[in-house]
Amino acid sequence: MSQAPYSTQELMIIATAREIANREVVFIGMRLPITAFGVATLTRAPDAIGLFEVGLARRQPALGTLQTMSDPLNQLGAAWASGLLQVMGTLPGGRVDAGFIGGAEIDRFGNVNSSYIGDWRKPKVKLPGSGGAADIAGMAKRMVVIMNHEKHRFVERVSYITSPGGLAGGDSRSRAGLPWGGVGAVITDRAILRPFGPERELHLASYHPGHSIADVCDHTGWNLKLLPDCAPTPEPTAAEIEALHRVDRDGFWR
Amino acid sequence: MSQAPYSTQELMIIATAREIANREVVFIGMRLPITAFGVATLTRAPDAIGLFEVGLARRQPALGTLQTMSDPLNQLGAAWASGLLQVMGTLPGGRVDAGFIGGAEIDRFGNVNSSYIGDWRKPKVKLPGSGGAADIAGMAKRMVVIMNHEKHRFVERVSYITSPGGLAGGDSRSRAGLPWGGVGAVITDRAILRPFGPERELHLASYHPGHSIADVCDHTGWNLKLLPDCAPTPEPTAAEIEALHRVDRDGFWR
Amino acid sequence: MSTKLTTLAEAVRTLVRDGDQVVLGAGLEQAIPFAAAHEIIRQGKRNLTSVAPISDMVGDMLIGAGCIAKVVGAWMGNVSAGLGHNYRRAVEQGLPHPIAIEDYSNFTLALALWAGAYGAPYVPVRTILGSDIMASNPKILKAEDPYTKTPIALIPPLRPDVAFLSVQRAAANGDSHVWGNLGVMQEAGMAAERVILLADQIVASEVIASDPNRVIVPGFRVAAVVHTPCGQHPSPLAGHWKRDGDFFTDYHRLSREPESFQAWLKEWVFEPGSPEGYLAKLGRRVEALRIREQALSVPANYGAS
Amino acid sequence: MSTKLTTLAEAVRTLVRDGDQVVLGAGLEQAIPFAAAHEIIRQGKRNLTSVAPISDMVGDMLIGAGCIAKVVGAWMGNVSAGLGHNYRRAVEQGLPHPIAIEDYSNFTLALALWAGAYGAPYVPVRTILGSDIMASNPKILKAEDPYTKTPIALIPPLRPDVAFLSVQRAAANGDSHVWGNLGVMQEAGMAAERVILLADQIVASEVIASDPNRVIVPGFRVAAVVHTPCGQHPSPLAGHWKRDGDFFTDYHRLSREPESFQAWLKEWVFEPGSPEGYLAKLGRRVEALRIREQALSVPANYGAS
Repeated sequence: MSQAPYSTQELMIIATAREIANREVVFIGMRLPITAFGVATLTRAPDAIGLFEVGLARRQPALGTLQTMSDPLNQLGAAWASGLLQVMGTLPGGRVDAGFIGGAEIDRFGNVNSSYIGDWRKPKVKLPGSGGAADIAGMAKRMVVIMNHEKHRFVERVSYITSPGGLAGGDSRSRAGLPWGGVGAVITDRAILRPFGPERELHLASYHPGHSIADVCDHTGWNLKLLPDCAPTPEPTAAEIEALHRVDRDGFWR
Repeated sequence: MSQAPYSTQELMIIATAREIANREVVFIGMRLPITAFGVATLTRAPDAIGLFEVGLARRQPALGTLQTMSDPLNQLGAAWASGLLQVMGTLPGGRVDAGFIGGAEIDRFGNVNSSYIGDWRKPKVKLPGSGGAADIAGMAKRMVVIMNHEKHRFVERVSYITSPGGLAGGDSRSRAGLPWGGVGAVITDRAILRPFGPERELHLASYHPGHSIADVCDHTGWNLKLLPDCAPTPEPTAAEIEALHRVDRDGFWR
Repeated sequence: MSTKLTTLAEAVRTLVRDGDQVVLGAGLEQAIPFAAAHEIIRQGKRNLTSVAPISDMVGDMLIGAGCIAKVVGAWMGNVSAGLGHNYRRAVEQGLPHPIAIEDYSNFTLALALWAGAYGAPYVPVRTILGSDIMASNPKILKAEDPYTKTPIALIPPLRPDVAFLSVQRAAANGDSHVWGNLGVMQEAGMAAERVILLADQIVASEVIASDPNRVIVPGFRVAAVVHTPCGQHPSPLAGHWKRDGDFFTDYHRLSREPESFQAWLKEWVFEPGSPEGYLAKLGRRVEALRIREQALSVPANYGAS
Repeated sequence: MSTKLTTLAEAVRTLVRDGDQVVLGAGLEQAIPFAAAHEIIRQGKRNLTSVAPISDMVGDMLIGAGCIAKVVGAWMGNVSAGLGHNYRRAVEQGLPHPIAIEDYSNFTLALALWAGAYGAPYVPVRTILGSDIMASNPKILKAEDPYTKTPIALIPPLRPDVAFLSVQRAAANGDSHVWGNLGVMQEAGMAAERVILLADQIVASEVIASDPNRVIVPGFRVAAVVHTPCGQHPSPLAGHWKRDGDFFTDYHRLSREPESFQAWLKEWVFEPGSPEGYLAKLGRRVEALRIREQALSVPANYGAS
């Protein structure tokens, strides 16, 4: 393994930024996706809009590292400061191209759990809950999940579906009444997974430099299949790295 | 008939002001009720709040004569400038004590028509429509109707119920699903009518100075019955007249 | 940053199609984008549906000019002067052609736009129970509240094709500030497929970004920004323009007969030819409407450090 | 004009009752009225229901202090530091006592408050179809949209007993200004029976009236106004106070065990005894959080003549 001029998290940020096309309206959560949004606005997506469920929209990320979406730095220079309903209402309104969420567990159809480990009636672990994740998963045109790739987190079936991906696969998502959306990508510290085939099961799309297909499969709790064009994740370009360094001026992600 | 030191409209304004108790939240339409709200805030109701369906709340009326609720004069010094939904939402929210409306026709149960004369499928006259009147009639804790008292306007049955009063009388209003509200008073240029008895039919509560019971009944299109304590409308007090002159500084209503 | 600035003629030509549902009166009695109505009439758009809780004379004018096939609303007339003569002629006599009416109350029309804006399948409501609006508008369904087993009315969503919004100031990127009573501007702007801003002033984007809470419809929902000083005349605009009451009264008198209405249209819509021509025709009258009093909002600080 | 100014102790004593549904986190991650939570703990209120989309450590603290019987919300933890230890202990081990959970997503909780605010019998929604929130919250009903015959979820209204709202400035009459992201402050304030403002600054009513569009919850909905400078500490307040990140981290560490949490409560809630005592204990730390940068909103003119 050569000494890469970027960290794994920097690679994840750049991979996330590549999921944002120009002029898209995207729901960004905290931390990694905010930085990715900044990289996107400096590279392929100068006119992208970032939304925050607390009630904000921005054209560029805040100047500095945020602890929360409501930090004064994130209010200053916002493009829109409003209520949760107005901003999150753009999701069922059909105006949101992509949304970025995390979670504690994900299954082979991309359903995400951030609520309860074990039976919700008597949980082993109480996680914080949905926040806006369920709404983003339900109504963004596509959702991008960002998680660390560990076998006990990438499971055959999550114990509680907080945020629907493909539900039971196939057309089960649309049969549940969700008119659009679903998983666009799952970006991990080892790989990128994408849904494929009639069942829309998550497949390995690419594995990061320094990782192998076998390594990724070993860390996945289901029998991970490969996309036909499965390949190494493209290295960050010089322009992407430069943009990332401009956004992450404190070097938080190095 | 003695020369009264006030006009009929001034008497109507003062009678309308008497319908507002202190701290009440009231929906005021244009013209006469706005002035009445001003008189109320200067007399019995210094902490009353006036709402406007365009999206405004005021603690005092604007300084000057308005053409519309949206005149810049009405925006200046408002207590709240917001949307129609937020302000009118206080009606179904159960926060509005009284609302003032007008109309082209009213019937003996206090239903008001401001939409169509004749069959709505092929109307003889197309009136402007509800505006916010239907919502106010439906969901203010009580509505006060202000109209000129003419026989062809005070009818047995309106041709179209824009704004429900007592509907068919008795409990028909609550059976229709309206959980509260109904007519508090009908204030005309001749008299004040109020609902009475189990049927909540409009009865004559008082007749204005210069008018007689017979005169009022002659101008009513149904067999108008008298409230047990029917009496002349109390004359404006000196304090009321003074307050009115302070509010109506241009003498619009003299 | 790409600019959304364009001309009114271009915006109406490219963004309004025959048959569209169009919102012109979202601010209710202020900020009515009259200039857009004039351009729609000049370009001869047809079979439009007018969507607004209250249509002051802007709706009446479009009906008389033959642009409107249907009115979706709660009130149409001439707020300070009386009934709308063209509206009455169309409904009562089918002149210049018959129009359909979809009746709402103000609140239920606002709810329909809210549902359209935020993707609600419908909104249940009680305010119009007992009203004949439930009878004359077949889209409003009677139902039972499954929680309380009491009667409710269901209001389906409205998603207009185009919303014209008059605002005090906008930047080229589509962000804008509007103040005073807001009517249904936010719901219409979030619900419409295409939003066209008529901006009294064009300002630097920093002016808008200095106060993001005053943004009602964010720029990413805006298709075009048009600089139309006093483009809401004769309606008022908080802090910028007084209402031209005489204009409404004159219109009321002249629209009483079809012939005099046509003369009015010629004088005030066709001959001026553009927002600039209209302003020029108003001449010194417009200066008397300009608000000079300064009653500035106490600023809010958005500093972060 | 009657004043609504009072002390926090008096407001909590007279306006919060055991068993009440209480909103404390309507601004989501800013403007969290921590001072009110401290007073609720000091007065030993019991069996409260916490209502909020997101409860940063304010909810965790109330649970640990034994004030909460039920959580109605979408997320509870420590936004910048991790899971909520008291929340976990209560749900997983019933310590200090078991609590019930009513699960929502952020958007559906906001809709429930919207419905409560504006008297909607319920709101139909699609965003949480397919989520197990539909299973674990029995109040959310599955239904069919009568217009499209597709599945929908019904969200019934929430009408909290009390909403505490932190605002930048308020007048004695209850009118106030708040800015930055607004979360569900408007919906909570319009839905709650009793609204208590925690105002960072008390200003003349003319300051508020200078900008009526910045009023989110009008004074007539407000029961009490309390002057609590920095009463939202350690959460931030746009333009006024930065976030005290270390305070969240310290709390996270100290709340890991019940004993150290009790010590934390004693040090930061009981011993300070009042908002003033708390500020005094923070001492110079609070000055480091004060925002000094001036980034003022460009004013809006409300002049009329």
